[in-house]
Formats: sequence, structure tokens, C-alpha cells
Amino acid sequence: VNFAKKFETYLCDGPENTATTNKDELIHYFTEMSRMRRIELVADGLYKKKLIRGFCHLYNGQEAVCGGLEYAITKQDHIITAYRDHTYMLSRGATPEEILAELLMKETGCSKGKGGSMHMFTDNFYGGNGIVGAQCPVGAGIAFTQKYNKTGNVCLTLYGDGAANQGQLYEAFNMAELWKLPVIFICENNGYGMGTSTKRSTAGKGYYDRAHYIPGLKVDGMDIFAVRTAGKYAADWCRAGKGPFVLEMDTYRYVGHSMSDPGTTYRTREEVNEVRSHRDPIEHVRSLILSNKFATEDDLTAIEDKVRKEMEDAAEKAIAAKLPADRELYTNVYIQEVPIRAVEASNSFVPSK
Amino acid sequence: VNFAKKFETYLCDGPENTATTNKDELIHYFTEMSRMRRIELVADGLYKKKLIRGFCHLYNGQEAVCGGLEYAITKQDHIITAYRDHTYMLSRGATPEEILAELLMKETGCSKGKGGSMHMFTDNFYGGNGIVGAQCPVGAGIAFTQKYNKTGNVCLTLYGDGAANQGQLYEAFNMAELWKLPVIFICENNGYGMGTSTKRSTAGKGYYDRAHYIPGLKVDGMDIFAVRTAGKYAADWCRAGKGPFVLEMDTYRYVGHSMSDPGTTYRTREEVNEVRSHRDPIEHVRSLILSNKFATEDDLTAIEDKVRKEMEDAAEKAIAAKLPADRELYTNVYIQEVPIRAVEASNSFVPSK
Amino acid sequence: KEVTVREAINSALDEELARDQRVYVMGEEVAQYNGAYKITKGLFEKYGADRIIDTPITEAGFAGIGVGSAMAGLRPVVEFMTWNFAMQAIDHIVNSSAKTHYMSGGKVFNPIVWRGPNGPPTSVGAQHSQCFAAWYGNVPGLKVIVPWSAEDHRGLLKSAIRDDNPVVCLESELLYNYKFTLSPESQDKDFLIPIGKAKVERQGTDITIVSFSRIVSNCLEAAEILAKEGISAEVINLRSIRPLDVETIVKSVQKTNRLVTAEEGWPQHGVGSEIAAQVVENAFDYLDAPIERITGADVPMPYAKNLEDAAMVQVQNIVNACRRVCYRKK
Amino acid sequence: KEVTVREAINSALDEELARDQRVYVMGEEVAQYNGAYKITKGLFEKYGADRIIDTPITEAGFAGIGVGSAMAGLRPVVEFMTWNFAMQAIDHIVNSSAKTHYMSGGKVFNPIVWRGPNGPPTSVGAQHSQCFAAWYGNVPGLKVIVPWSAEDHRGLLKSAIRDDNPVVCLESELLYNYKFTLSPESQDKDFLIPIGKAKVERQGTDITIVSFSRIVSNCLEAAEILAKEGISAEVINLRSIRPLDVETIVKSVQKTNRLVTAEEGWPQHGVGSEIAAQVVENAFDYLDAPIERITGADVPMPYAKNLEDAAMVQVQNIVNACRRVCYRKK
Ligand SMILES: Cc1ncc(C[n+]2csc(CCOP(=O)(O)OP(=O)(O)O)c2C)c(N)n1
Ligand SMILES: Cc1ncc(C[n+]2csc(CCOP(=O)(O)OP(=O)(O)O)c2C)c(N)n1
Ligand SMILES: [Mg+2]
Ligand SMILES: [Mg+2]
Repeated sequence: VNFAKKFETYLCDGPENTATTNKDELIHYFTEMSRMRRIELVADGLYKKKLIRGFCHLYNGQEAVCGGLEYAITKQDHIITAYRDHTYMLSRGATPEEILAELLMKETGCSKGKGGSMHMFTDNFYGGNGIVGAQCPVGAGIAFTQKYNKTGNVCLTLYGDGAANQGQLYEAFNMAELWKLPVIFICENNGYGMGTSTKRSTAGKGYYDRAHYIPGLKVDGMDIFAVRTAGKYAADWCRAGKGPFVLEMDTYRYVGHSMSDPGTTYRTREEVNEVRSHRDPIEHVRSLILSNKFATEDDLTAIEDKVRKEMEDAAEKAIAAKLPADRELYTNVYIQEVPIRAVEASNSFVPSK
Repeated sequence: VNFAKKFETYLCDGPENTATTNKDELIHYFTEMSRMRRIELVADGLYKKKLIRGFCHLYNGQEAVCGGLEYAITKQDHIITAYRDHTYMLSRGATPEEILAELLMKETGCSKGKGGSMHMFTDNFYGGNGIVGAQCPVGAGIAFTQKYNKTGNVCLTLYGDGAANQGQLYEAFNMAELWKLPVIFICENNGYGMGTSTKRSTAGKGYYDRAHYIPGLKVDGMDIFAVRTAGKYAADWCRAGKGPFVLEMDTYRYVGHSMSDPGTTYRTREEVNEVRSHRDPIEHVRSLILSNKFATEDDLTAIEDKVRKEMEDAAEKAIAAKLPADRELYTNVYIQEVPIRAVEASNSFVPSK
Repeated sequence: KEVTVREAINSALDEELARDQRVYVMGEEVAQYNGAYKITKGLFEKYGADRIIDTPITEAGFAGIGVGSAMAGLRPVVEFMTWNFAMQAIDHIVNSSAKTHYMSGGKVFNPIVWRGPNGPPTSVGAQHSQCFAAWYGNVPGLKVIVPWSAEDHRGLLKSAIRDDNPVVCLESELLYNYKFTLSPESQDKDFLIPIGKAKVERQGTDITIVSFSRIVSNCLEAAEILAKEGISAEVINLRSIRPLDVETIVKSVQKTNRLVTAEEGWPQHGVGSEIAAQVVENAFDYLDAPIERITGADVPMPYAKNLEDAAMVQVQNIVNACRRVCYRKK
Repeated sequence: KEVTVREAINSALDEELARDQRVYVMGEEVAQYNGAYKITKGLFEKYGADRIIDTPITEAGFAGIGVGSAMAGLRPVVEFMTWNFAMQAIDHIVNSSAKTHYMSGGKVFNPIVWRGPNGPPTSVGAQHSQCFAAWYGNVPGLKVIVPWSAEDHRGLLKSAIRDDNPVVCLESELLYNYKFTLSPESQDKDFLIPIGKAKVERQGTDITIVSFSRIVSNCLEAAEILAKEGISAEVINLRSIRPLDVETIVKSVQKTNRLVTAEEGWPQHGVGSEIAAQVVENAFDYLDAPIERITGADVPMPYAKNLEDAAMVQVQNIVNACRRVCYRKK
């Protein structure tokens, strides 16, 4: 595959603007990205039925970033992101059921129903963080442990274009470079932080060159192969002990910021439709499959049907699951189970010993 | 005067590497920088006599920065800095007596004895800030008011090489550029933040190019004319509505970080002596005066004697002044005088109405 | 006139912007988006980009800019999208804004209002549900207002904007849609409520219930229930946490001899603790029963509805506490 | 063996670094400079640059790095040069470290110790003198220790480093030079003091004085003065603010029937407020007099010595309060 948009490079040569793939891989990527798209659609539906509440940030449109990055690293590498985290759970290996159960507030949820949409965690995935920008130094810290323990693993640290202005990101850049931490800072530039366009939030033009002294690449975040190639390049850089790397993913969010945002007051419908019809990451893979005759339209529809069924089954199970037991209110505050004061002191929790 | 070290420029052409001056100006600068040096020596002596307590950060060696900047702007322009602020008080027009009285905890001090070394304030000078980096966005805010009120004035915002890594500086850079605020960010790079050299604290090489999208100059901070020239250039830039500017002042602190730091464990005596003997900002002006025969050695000694006397007189008056009245503990907490709880509630302050 | 709390805040901002050219509004999404919670609706259109200012998501930075602009002569109203995010800026609120007037011996002023929703909304989890009343109320140099009704929001916010001290205004997202009737005088564009005076929202003789912000509603509901049981509860709306109007509380306790406090925040070192301590200091001999404090449960806020309900103050909790305090006669 | 508090902390760090390879120390000037207050003296030389790490002056950044490294398996001890500067990082202490174990339903751990000097030293003014005991003590998910003696510092800090929860350790710069005798057992490299238990430092029968950190010294001095007047004071050293050992306090008050609290922090929503409230909840019927709280004056800390002395808790203030509480018999 040749990449439609070439990488823009900063302080590095950058990888080739092409990647090779094969039938199995393409089908796999198509399937995985379809799963991501579908789980969000299911979440959207459940939200509208008022079964999910609170903030719920969907990922529709950005799937190539999440997908491509996972295939650039190994499961022993680490990922941390902000609150838009459902698909990262999927790509890291969590089951749809534990994700949807979390959204549905169930004890079978990945955080026992205590975290919610913004706070999901699984193996080598650290959430699920609600404070814009805060995950950036935390990601550098995860990379710090890799270096300390000489594991050879890297940490992918994701943040948005809005988050990219947060001062603590620059503090993390500085220490990551000083200490040569194996962290890849990845800006998912989807054009907006809530209702604010990048132009209004950010001076300067790029996000891939923002650390000034750290090399970077600007990547077509709608092309899973470009993402994968860039991710591998950056991971190799880190693993070679050369320190941190910055990636800017040029991507787009189709939906509103969270469920309460229609997502249409600060941008036009045309803008959204334009991206949907010309740059959709799943359609890109679909057309590669079809043009190479690796599968027929019907084959792909069959995959989509399977994926839909998977997610619907998961939702059904999650809906059927139980809410967390009342005592869960008081567990996991500390590692030890300790007495904890309730709203009425007289009802305070005393763990049975 | 031609500048020994040329400006390094970033995203701008920069000014000429030369300045013109005259006898009066040279004598004036010599006098003013001598006053700065002397007030710090007096403070040092009073500290050693235990008349001054707590943190006390001296400015010895950096006088050309404080001096040169004052002559680059007008008294209607604004300045904010960190805790190393005594000389800025002088250059902004405060009397030595109110500065020393503050250090000596007297009611005649510029902050009535309530602020101390780190917290001094005078007209269009906003301190005197003890939290590293915090003054940076505050300075941008002072500039915000200038733009809002269309005064045409600028705000000089000073910070150290250590402070330059603080994330809030980058947040301030971003908003200053987005909103085209007339703020000059000035890094006084004296080589160290406490005991940490710039090499160990800061990735990347320069401080003048750190905002990435904001133009900057690296300036010989030991040459008052270079500082003045750069300051004027930056102020013109701001006044033209072109937004913020960054200056890096290459300077040096002769003394320890604060009084408890001998300043010799993290650098060699040779390093200090080398700067003292080859780059001293006051000696530079002295030699210009002498080589141009604008005055004799004796004339200059006479000036120094006068300055010494001025400072000693000020110290004497400050020593003779009274400590703040007891009730001052409770005033200025709020603009209004309100009842305030004392250590013992029963002694609480009730303002007489 | 019936208005929502949202409308009350909006009108207060509007009137103060109109009244004083130095007043401006700054925060994330406050301008073109009309506010994340639509508090600033229409202000951008009316006052323009110079006075209604969208910021990047950089709380420390714009808080510092707010302080600086105030020191240099303006009167900013800085919105935090929620107070949770203000933790990134708390150094400026405390060290730059609260302390500077004192440190400068009275030379430097920074008349600034810090406002936004505080405490738990619903179902947004641990990082978005913290109540900061106790923290900010701890800090000399700050005033802290906690409006409940539409009248409170108008009168206190307008006073805050005209106050020369930094003022923290803790609102509640859940209140934004609540409707209240505005008296004619509270509709006046110069309607001000003095900061530091509590209001007795309901007279009673048997027990005093002290609360602030949204929970005042719960207390009034609890009082209705208690009334049916023959317990006459006096409900005090603090209106401000700092200054704390101990006088009004003590006066009430001297009458009722019983006290329950209710707040959304965590219990330890909470507003209720301070009130209990002060009542013991000032009215010990009048107390006929221990004081009960109703607070948010001492846990990070959980997401699941059943847990969250158990973690938050319900009307029933207040009723229970009042019953205990009243029946436990000595 | 006589040691200073500084030496006690240093030895605790040294032993834990030796014991567990996952423990590392990070902060400003902790390595090559041996610590701004020389707490980490010699550790850099002994353990090297991989485990004793100098950071740039970027509290938010290195606090976040600390949390991340802990989540991924290490056990950082993060020094803030003083707790005042930790306000820049408080979002990480609260939102990233205290809440994550809960939010993840118990999946994510972050065993991290946050330590540094807290409260007023002398003559450093308003921005460098704040006490944060009440704030951090407010937050579920954190443990907060407040050591006083050399033994406390060793035993509590070592427990904190071995604890799987985030622990805030509030020290006092003024204590660093204080000398204490270490018992043989407290010199043991596995000497641990359980977090959450207060210690009765002095037995007494007439009045209970509760305090923590440096002010425990003042209380003991006050007790000596009171003893001469025939008042037998029991002095309780809290050792931790969270969990707060109410049981020990209540037991003491049941015996003495009188209570005075003393702390360096500001009064409103302070540790004393909480103790007063809890004692009223749990031992109301035992109280023979109102509780008095001695606290830092409710002002930003002034620089001038005479004002500062008046703003800080002195032995005499505690004596005065105890006298009032004891004479005011009913
Ligand atoms: C510190 C902080 N400030 C504000 C918010 C509210 N908020 C949540 S998401 C968001 C926009 C973030 O935009 P971006 O970083 O571009 O990420 P995206 O939502 O586009 O993925 C804002 C302002 C927050 N959660 N934390
Ligand atoms: C946020 C914060 N962290 C730490 C400190 C302690 N501290 C005071 S000055 C200083 C060094 C600052 O160095 P630099 O910015 O280079 O300024 P210089 O002292 O060289 O003028 C440090 C670490 C502080 N005051 N504030
Ligand atoms: Mg975005
Ligand atoms: Mg420096």
C-alpha cells in the first residue's frame, strides 16, 4: 500500500511512505476496526435508552489510530489514553462484555461498575483518565518503569489536540528527553477539543514538532497502515534507547464530543460528511480488500454481521448482569479493607473480618 | 559600542549588534548598576548579622539584565519577576530604604514588613513571586490588560532557566501568541536553578527558541547595551501588535542560590572567578568609561563611595524603623477590615469601627 | 418571575458586564459554544470576543492570566468548566490570588471571581465529582460563596464581581435547571447580597439544619417530612463558606438546642466539622444532643447508580439524622 | 542512640532502598545536592543516578511520572522541596494517585510516597508556609502521616514505603534538627509503625491535648507547665491524619473529660475541627467543657518576626487554652 498522504518529518528521516500487507491482515484489520465502530454504535444506542449515563465519549472515525498502533507494538508494551477509551480496551484484548458492562454500571464491568466510560483499565492499559492532559506525564512514568526495569518495552501515551496545550505535557517532554524514556507521545488530532477548533486552541501549526527537541512524524491517522508504520518507527526509535518520540495523528471524530454535544454547532455537516465519504478508515481497508479481490462484498457483510452479533450478544449479557453489591461502595478505597464512614456516620461500613 | 557576543535570532531578523551611547548614559548606568550591586552587599551583611532572616536571593552578577531592560522600556510599562527581586525594585524607582526596611521586617518596608525578600512590589512592578514559574502566566495577564485597555504598554515577564521548564510557561506562550498579547518573556539564564545546571534541567539547547512559534533572541546578559537593544527590539515588536517575544539573557549569578547555599558544591570557584574577571557587567561599563576617558578612576570611585553611603544611610534608617504594629497581622487579609480568628480564638481580632 | 439558576447566573453576568467595562469572562467554551453548561449563553454575541474569551484547555495558564489581568486593573470572571479541573490551577487561586494583597502590605489588588460547577453531578465518576468547599474555605484571603436559589446566584455573584477581593463561587451543575421565583427586588440590576451572611430559609423551633448549595433543597424537603412528624426544623442556607456566618447558626441553636449539618463533600475536615467545632465553642451549653453531620460518603465517587446514590446525600439521610438528634433527649 | 529527625528520615530511606530494588527517590535537588534540606544526604553516592533522581522544577510533571511508574510496578518516594510547591501537582496526588485504585475496581495500584516539609518554617512568608494536613486528610484513597519524633519518622515512613496505597508524608522543616533518642527496637531495619494509630506521648488525667508533627513538642512543654499548676495533661500524638485514630482520642476524653487540639494549619475546616466534631459525635456526654482549638492564625503568613510569632502556635497559647478549659467547670 502506498500512503495517500506522506509523512511529515521532524528531526528524523521518517519511514518509507509505503507498507506491505496481505489478505489475512487486511481481513483482520477490517474486522477489528468494525468491532470498534460497532461497540460505539451499541453504546450510543444504550445511552439513548438511558441505560448508560454521564459522560460517554465515542471514537467513531478514529479507529485507524487505535488499530494501527496496536499492530505496531506488542502486548507487552503499554498504552495510556484519556477518557475516549472504549476501543483501546478492545484492541488491548478486553472483551466487549466487560466494556459494555462497565458502561451499564454492572459488577461484571472491567472496573466493577465503579469507573464508567472514562475509567477503564486492562492488562498493560492504564485507562481511561478524565483530567485532560494528566495522562501525559503518567505515561512517561510508565515508560520510566520500563527503562528502570530494562524491559525493552515502550509506552504509548495518547492525548488530544486540546490536551496538547497542557503545560504538563511539556514538563513530560523535557524529562522524557533528559532521561531518554521509551515513551511515544501521540497526539490524536481530531480537529477539535470539544467545540474549539485547533486553530483557536493552538498557536503554531503542528503537533508533531511541538517538543522542539524531540523528533516527530505527522501521520495520516485515517490510514491504519500509515499509523502502523509510524508506530513501529517510533517504537524502534525508543527501543534503541534514543529516547521519546512524538506522533501527530491527523484524524477526525464523526460524533459529538460526548453524548450531550450534537457536534454540529462548531462545524458544518458538510465537513463531517466530507471526511466520512472520502477518508473513512474502515472504508479504506474495505476498498483495498475489494480492489485486490481478497474478498467479496458479501464476505465483508458477513463479517460485519458477525461483529454486530458479537456486540449485541455482549450487550445482552451485560444488561442481564447485576449491579455491584452495596458493599462495593466501600471496597477498593484502600488496598486493605478498612472501616469507612457513610453518608450517615451511624451506617458506616465495617468490614467483616 | 559593538557587542562582543552577537545576538542569536529565532524567527526574526534581530537588531543590529551595536549600540550608541554617551558619557551621561554611561555614568548613569555605572551608577545604577553599582547601586544594585551595593544594595545586595548591604543585604548580605545584614543577613549575616541575623537582622534579615529566611530566604534571601541576591542578584550579584546579573545587573546588566535588570538595568538594560529598564532602559529599554518606559515607567508606564510593566515588570514581573520571581523572588530575586531587590534590584528590580530599585530600577523601577523604589527607594533603598523601603527595600532594606522590608528585608529588615519593618513597617516602613515596601510591603509593610509582611512580604519579605521574595515579595516586594512597587508601581508597575508586580513582585516578587515565590512559586517558580507562577509569575509567567501572571505576566501574560498583565499584558492582557494592556491590550484590553489599549494602553500600548508591554509587560516584561522574567523567569529563570530552572523556571523555563515549568509547564505553565508553555500554556502562557500559547495564549499569548493566540491572543497577540504584548508580553516579553525573558529567561534569565544564569546557568543554574539552585544546584542544577541547565544541562541537567533542560532538554534542548536554547531558551530563546523554546516557544517554537514565537520569535526570540539570545542576548549577552552581561552587556547592558545588548540587553537594552534586545529589550527595545522586543518591545517594538509587541507594541506593533505582533504578539509576544522571547528573550534569553545569558548571565551569571556570583553568589549562592539563597543565603544558605555556599554556591560552590555544584560549580567550581574557577568558573565563578572566570566570569567575574572577564564578563562582569559593571566592569564592562567601567572600562568603556575609562577607555573613552569620560571619567577617571577617581571619579568612579567617588561614585561608588556615594552609592555606598546612600545604601548605608538607607540601612541605618531602616534599622531604626519600627516593626509593624501588632494589629497589622490582621489587616490586608481582605480589602475590608474584618474580624479574624487568632491562634487562640478568644484573642481574635475585632477591628475597631 | 420564575427563572432557572442557569438564567439567574447568566443575567447576573450580563448585568455586570454591561455595568462595568473592566469586567470580562474567560474560560473553556464560554464564548462561541455558549458555555459547556450554557451558563454564558448569548454573552459572546452581545459583548464580543474581546470580553467573552474562549481559552485553550490550560487551567494553570489562564488562571494565572486572570490574576495578572486583575492586578493590572481588570475584573475577570474566570469559569472553570468544573471545579475538578481547577486543581491544576489551585496554586494560582491560593498563592497568586488569595495571598498577594496581604504579602504586598495592601498594595496589590486582584478582584477576580473564580466560578464553575462544584461537587457531584450524576454518573460522571470519581475525577469529576469532588466538592471543594472545605479546601477553599480553609484559605484566608479568599471569599467563598455557595449560592443555592436563583436569588442567591444573582445577588451573591453580583456582589462577588463588585468585591475587591478574590472570590470563589461554587455552583452545582444539578442546580442549573432548578427553577426559583425571583422577587421583584432581586430582579433589580443592582441587587446585591452581602457576602458573609447566612439566610434562614425556613423557621423552626426543634432542630437547626445547616447546609449550602444544592443540599439546601434536600434539607427543606426533609423539614417538610419532619414537620409531619411534629418536628419543627429551622433550615439555614449558609450562602458563603468564608466568611462563615457562625452568629446566625449559634442564634438558631440557642433556640432549637439541636443541630444537623448537611453537605455534599467528604466528611473529614469538612464544612460540617467546622460548624460543629464552632457551635461547641460558642454554644456548648445550649446543646441538648450531639451534633450530627451528614456528608458525602468517604469514598471517591463511584459510577454505578446504586453506589452513587448511596454515596450522595439523600433527603432520607437528613431526616434520619434529625430524628436521631431529636429523640435522643437527655 | 540520639539522632536528629533528618537522620531518622535518611536512615529510613536508606534501609528501604537497600531492601527493595523497586524503591527509588525522585525530586528537586535530592541527588547531587543531597537534598535542599539534606534529607537525602549520601543516597546518591550510594545508590546512583538510576535510583536517586534529580528532577527539573516541574512538580506536575514529575508527580505524574511518579504515579505512572508506580502503576507500572515501582515504588517511588517523591520529595517535594516543600509541600507548598505540591499545589502545582495536587491534581496528580488526588485525581491520579488517590482515586485510581477505586476507579479501576481495584485493578490498578500505585504504591507511592509523597513527602516533604509542610507548614511554616520561619521567616519565609506567605507562599512558603502553608500547612496541608487538612486538605490531604480530606481525600479518601490517601493515607496521611504526620510524624513527630525520630521514631515516628523511621517507623511511619518505612511503613509508608511498604504500603500499597499512596501515602502523603507531611514533615516539618523545623523538626529536621530536633534530636530524639531512638530505642533499640526502633533502630531495627524492619521497625514499622502501623499507619492509623495515635500514640499517647504523656499520660494525664485532667485534660487531653491532641496534636501532630512539630506542635507535639509544644504540647509536651505546655503539659510540663500545666503540671506545675496541678493540671495533669494527657498528650496525644496523632501520627496519622488519615486514618484518624478517633478511638484513642475518645478513650482519653472519656477519662479527662476535657479536650484541647493544637495544629499549625489554618482554623477553618482544620484537623482540630474534625476532632472536635468527632468527639462531640462519640463522647458528647463525657465532655465537661467546650473544646478549644489552637491553630495558626487565620491569615497568610507574614514575614516580620513579631507578626509571625503571633501567627504561629506558641507553648503559651496551649497553656492558656488548657487553663480555660479546665477552670471553666460546670
Ligand atoms: C483539566 C481539564 N479541563 C477540562 C476538562 C473538560 N474537557 C473534557 S474533554 C475536553 C476536550 C479535550 O479535547 P481533546 O484533547 O482534543 O480530546 P478529544 O476530546 O478531541 O479526544 C475538555 C475541555 C477536563 N476533563 N480536564
Ligand atoms: C514550584 C516551585 N518549586 C520549587 C521551588 C523551590 N525553588 C526556589 S528557587 C528554585 C530554583 C529556580 O531556579 P531558576 O528558575 O533558574 O532561577 P534562579 O534562582 O537561578 O534565579 C527552586 C527549585 C519553588 N519556589 N517553587
Ligand atoms: Mg480533539
Ligand atoms: Mg537560574
